[in-house]
Amino acid sequence: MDFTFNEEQTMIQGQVEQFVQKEYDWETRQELSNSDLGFGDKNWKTFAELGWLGISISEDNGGFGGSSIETMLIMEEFGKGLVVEPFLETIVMSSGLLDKHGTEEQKAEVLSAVINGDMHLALAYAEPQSRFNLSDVVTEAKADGENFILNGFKSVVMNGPSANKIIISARTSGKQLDNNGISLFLVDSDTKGLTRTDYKTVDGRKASDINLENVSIPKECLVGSLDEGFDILDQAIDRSILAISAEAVGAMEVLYKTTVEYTKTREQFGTPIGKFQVLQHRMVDMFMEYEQCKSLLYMATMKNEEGADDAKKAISGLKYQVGKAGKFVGQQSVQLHGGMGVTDELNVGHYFKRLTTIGTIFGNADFHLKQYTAL
Amino acid sequence: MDFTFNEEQTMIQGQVEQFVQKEYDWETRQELSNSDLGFGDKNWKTFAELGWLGISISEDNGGFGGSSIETMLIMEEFGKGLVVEPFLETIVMSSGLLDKHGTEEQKAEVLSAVINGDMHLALAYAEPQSRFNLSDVVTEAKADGENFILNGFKSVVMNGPSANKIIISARTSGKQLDNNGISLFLVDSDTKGLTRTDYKTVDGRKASDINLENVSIPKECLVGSLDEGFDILDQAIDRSILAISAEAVGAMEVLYKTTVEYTKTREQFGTPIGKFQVLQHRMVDMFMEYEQCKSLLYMATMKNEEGADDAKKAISGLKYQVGKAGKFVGQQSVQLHGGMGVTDELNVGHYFKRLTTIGTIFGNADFHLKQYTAL
Amino acid sequence: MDLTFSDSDLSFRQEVIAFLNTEYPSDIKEKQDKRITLDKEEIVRWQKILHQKGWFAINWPTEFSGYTELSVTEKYILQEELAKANTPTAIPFGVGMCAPVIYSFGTEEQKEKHLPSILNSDVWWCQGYSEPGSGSDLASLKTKAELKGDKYVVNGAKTWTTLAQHADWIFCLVRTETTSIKQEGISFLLIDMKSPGIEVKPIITIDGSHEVNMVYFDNVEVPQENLIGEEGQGWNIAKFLLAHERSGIAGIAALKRELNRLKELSSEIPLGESTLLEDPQFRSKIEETEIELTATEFTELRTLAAMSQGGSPGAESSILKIKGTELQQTISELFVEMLGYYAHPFYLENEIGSNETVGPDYAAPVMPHYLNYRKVTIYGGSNEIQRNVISKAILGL
Amino acid sequence: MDLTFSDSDLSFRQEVIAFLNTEYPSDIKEKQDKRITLDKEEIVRWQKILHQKGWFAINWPTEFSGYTELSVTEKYILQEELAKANTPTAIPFGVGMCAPVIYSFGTEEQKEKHLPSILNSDVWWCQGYSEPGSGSDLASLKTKAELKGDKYVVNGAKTWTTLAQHADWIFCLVRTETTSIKQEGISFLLIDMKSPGIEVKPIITIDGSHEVNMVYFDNVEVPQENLIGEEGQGWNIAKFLLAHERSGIAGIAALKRELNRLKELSSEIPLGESTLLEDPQFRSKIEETEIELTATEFTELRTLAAMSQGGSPGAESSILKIKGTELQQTISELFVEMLGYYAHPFYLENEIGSNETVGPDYAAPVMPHYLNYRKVTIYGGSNEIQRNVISKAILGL
Repeated sequence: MDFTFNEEQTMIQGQVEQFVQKEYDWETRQELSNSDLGFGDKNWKTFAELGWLGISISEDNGGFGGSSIETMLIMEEFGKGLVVEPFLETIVMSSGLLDKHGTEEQKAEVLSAVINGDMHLALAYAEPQSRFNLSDVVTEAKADGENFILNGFKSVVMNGPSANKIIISARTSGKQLDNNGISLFLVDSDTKGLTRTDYKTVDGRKASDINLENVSIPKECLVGSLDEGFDILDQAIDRSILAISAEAVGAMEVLYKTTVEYTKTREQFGTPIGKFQVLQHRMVDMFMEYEQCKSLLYMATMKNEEGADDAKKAISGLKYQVGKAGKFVGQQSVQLHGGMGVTDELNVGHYFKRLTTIGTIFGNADFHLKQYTAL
Repeated sequence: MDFTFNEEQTMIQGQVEQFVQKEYDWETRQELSNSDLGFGDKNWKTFAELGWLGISISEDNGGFGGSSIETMLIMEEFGKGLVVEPFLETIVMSSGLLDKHGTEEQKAEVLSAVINGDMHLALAYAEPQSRFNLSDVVTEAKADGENFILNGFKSVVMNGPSANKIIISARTSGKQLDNNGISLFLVDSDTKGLTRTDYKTVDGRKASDINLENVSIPKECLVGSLDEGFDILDQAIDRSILAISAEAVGAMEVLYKTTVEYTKTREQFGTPIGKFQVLQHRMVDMFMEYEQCKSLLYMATMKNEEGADDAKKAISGLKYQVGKAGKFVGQQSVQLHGGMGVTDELNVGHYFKRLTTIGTIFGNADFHLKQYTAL
Repeated sequence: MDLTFSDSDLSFRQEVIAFLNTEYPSDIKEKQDKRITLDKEEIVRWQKILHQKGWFAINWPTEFSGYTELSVTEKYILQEELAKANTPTAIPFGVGMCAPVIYSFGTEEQKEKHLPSILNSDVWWCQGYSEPGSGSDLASLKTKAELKGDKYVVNGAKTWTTLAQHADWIFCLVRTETTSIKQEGISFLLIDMKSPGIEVKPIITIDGSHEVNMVYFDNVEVPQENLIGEEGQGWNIAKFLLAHERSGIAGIAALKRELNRLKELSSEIPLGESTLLEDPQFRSKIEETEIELTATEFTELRTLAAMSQGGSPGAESSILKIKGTELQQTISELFVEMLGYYAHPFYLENEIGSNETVGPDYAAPVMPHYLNYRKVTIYGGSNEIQRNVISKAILGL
Repeated sequence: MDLTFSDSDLSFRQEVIAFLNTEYPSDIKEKQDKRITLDKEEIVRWQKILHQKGWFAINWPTEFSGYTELSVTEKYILQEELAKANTPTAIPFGVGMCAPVIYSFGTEEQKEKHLPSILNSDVWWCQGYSEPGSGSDLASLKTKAELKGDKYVVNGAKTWTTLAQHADWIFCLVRTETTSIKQEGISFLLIDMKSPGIEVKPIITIDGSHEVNMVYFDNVEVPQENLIGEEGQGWNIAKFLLAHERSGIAGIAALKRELNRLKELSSEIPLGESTLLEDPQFRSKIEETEIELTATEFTELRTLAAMSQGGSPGAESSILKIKGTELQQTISELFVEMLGYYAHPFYLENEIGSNETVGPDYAAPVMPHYLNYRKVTIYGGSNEIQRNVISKAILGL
């Protein structure tokens, strides 16, 4: 057993930490989030230059060949800065999936463009009725000569507005809730019949609803084997849960520390409010929730990396705890900041909002407790 | 809407309050609980003299004809004194059932003896596999000429050791979990084939496990109609839930007040520990839990009395809250008393133990939340 | 002891229902049902309709309202039906807060000047209590009012002033004297918002809405006759007001409506082959909330009953504040949970109700409401302060 | 970063398992599996077996234990396997508490006199810290030791003294001086329990057991050489000891065993046509507990890893104390819940394991255990005190 990071890992962590501290002050973050693009194109180029965009892509395909541990370290630092660049969506969720399961043509077309920062991706898996169940798919893809014809609807596709290509799950056989019969397709976002409705999300990011009406795509767009997309998707989501949990741990660290500092300076009744025992114990509980999540994050990341039998169970346990702890830490940070906590001006409310969406993305606490039980 | 008590109700409440204050100091309670009988025979006679033992029996049958409101007032005061006399078992659970559903012969034999304090009763409804489900009955009663032959096993029959007669639920038709096919029988406790194992319970009371091996009883022992005992039993348990919840409310009141007083006098770090904000807020929460339970108690009691459509749902809601609140108030009273709270000598631990059993008796919080949902 | 309604109560309920059927404007109803923020005109219009019927200032003494007095039970029925129909909540600053102060402590002139316009919703009031440095510790407020001739000159700043952007008048706690006991130098002052030197700056909250404001006072002149009571009496008036905000503080009737709505909506949300409402975990949370809500409702009724017998609400209202706000937050959270991913698309106040929004038609206001309602355990005395109050006043700690 | 065990770790685990298979006495195992309280002889016998193998005083420096030193991972494996096999927990007062104080602060004579007998479990120690007036505020202790000639004369009373009825020696915090800073006048003294003037009185707890005691000192004479360190150094020694109780403080391995047992047993309890384990509400509580337990396990492992790299455990051990004890209570509560009515029949320590008990054969110890374990959030610094410690030491509040 070993909880230390190797040199390369420590180096990447240091790089990201420095980027967040130097380039990502709060005003900058808010400007980027409120811009039309919704994040910093320049930052994205920086990520490319520093080699971060190849973290989920194997060396064979020109990437960095990083493990979940490097991704964890990057995402934890991003969480501290509440970084809005769609690293999770393009890199973690999508590029890793294509690296592992894309055809040679797909990899050639996409991966180096992603690594260079020239291409954005999105993963469209949710549907209006599916809630968090990846196998609940009614969007259909029907073979039609050399093409597939896609019809259906995909909900709240994160980074949809910027994605040049979108990986879409669709049913090629089986019934609505079957694992079997789901296939994945890599679709250009400007394909005819694909209509996006773009919008902001509450965490200061962007997403789209995607309508598919007789979208005709060549058979070469299939990712992985026909009807066997579920496992590919499931594994990508597992890796994404690890990454977003790392982001949550970073955000929780900032929140509990910010709250502690605030209560040291805010005076009421002639004394800093951090002297009131009830608030002290509340902050101790926030701190402990953070530590417990961090412990599960390390554990689940290592198990996933090592391909342990119970890795999947560990990931659901982690996501459950992140959902619960993120809510507690977020809500209490706002509460302890009093009126200031609910203002748009202060960063605290924005960390709270991101923890709120993280609690839901890839399945909320209830869902993952059930998954945990079933595994 | 009216939350006041009438004159008669106020009088009874005053009587019971006075009895507990004058006759039921802590040493006396402990002596009675530790005695062979497990309670005060003399007290029981006093209850008879004061007319309390007829509270659940109609005037036609020589009783007081009281409503659930009188029972509630008596039980709340008993809860304050942690009274061990089996008023719940003999009077609330059993005498009311016989008053409403017994045959004329049964009533004549039993009710005046109960009112005079000369007879004790018990209600044997639980079985090893039944948990809290009243319809889960495998104990069998088979008709055999002019008799029924009972075979089976009844678990944790409260007041079993003192009961002269026991009301036993047994299956006369149907399958293990059917509501239909359950019948009730009034059985002398010294009937051949009925074997009791008596024991103390953790709340300082007494109970029995009862084995029934070819217990032959005359057909006249049937209470209510054949196969239709479930509703009778269910209603008796509902009334008993109201009563035991009132007891819990009384016990919670004593506990939160005792804890407040203790923390005012116990000094640590040169100050009464009641000055520490964390303990203050904990006690505020204890107080609020008590108040919320009292509100539900009043509500459910009135609804039951008025035969409201949602009375049964209200009773399950109450029992859920009493289970949850009783645990919180009990555990925190012990915690705030520190080491003293876990000693056998102090009364606090005994209130905690009674609240613990009350949390389970007639179904725990989980069970009643499910009942509440189903209703 | 009984819970039954008398015949006259039952016919009163029918009267309320009939009134709502005919008098509740359909345009307002539609916005309410879509959870679209009302504008000032709509709120005022509805308040005037209620007043016309004698159901607006129901807690005022009849000598000031001119209403037929309602019993405790009738008030309970009225609030329940108004909430069931999802009518707008009256803005409390005039009718519920300033007016009771004026009719309890004001001069005849003050009563004549202000009460009729409040009753008729012609004047919009806001409340000037909190300051940037004085939140939970309200008595440490610094906004100063110096008497110069027959005018107070007011300097300072108030914050979290709800809907000050619409207000004609503000009632303020101001410091008229620096005293060793800080509570003793506070006075209660009415200020015309059109006075020169007042500036209102919006505060945008995390839900993206403009509900609260900063109000700055720069040498604002206020006629001496706008002082309520004596100089230095402000703190006692504020305490009176706190105890006076009795009925409806927990917002039970609205919570019941929202919880039922949550059940209905979640019964239509598919979850595999079942529905979300049938999910044991989600369902448990709803039922636990409902039981706690019922308990709180009856705690309120017990308190009201005790008061109608001459008892004082006192610190019991702190229980209702705590339980009511916790329930408000829990229910707002369950709505977010119900929506899943469709809680995330985010729209500003003026976009909600438009055709732009995605997801179910009820989705857009859910997250803003959840975010906005973080305030309820903070304002009006945070729940931590309320627990301090109960600890001291009821438990004697 | 990795979680895998090395080959040598794996073979160490096999060694532990093999040792347990052959050396764990079956009579003790039977009592342990039935949750029957062991008597003194059994506890001592098992400790001697562990010692013989070099696995008793595993946290001592090898110069005092004479053991082959174990790595952090090996200690983790050892504790896990010992707990899995449900072996008795060693009594910590000698080996885990008094000995580290002696080898860190004692004279050569003290080491020679006491360490071998502790190592060999020949002498039973107990701990004299708390007093009737000094619980959470330990430093306010009043038991007085006055030096008269070459002897201390001790007067006072200690309380909650665990298993003092078996003890040969007691280590005490005593007041040797009245100082303005109360911590400064405290000294650490070893006292022979056979000394005249000592009286042990049982305290019966709510579970009906005799585990703790009052210990009275009436002019008890203690040789001056029984003082550890200097006069007035007692408080620092006590603080050292608190930080020293590092590994295994949360009792993770035993908790894992008990949680698995809970799952197994509840999977055999019928609930209608299913089993209790399949009940969504009960199951959720088990799974939530398991996740929290796993988190705590890895928080402990992270702490141990940091320490093995030269870090100090410090206030982190307070997290483990809080989480560990909360889990202990939760699991003991779930056992009670599992049993339903059969948690109620109540037997004294000496009746448990007899044929008299009713219900499932594992039922009788469940309620006493639940009741007994209310203590774990109270003793050794209550969880409220632990939160104060974290607040101050880690958060700097």
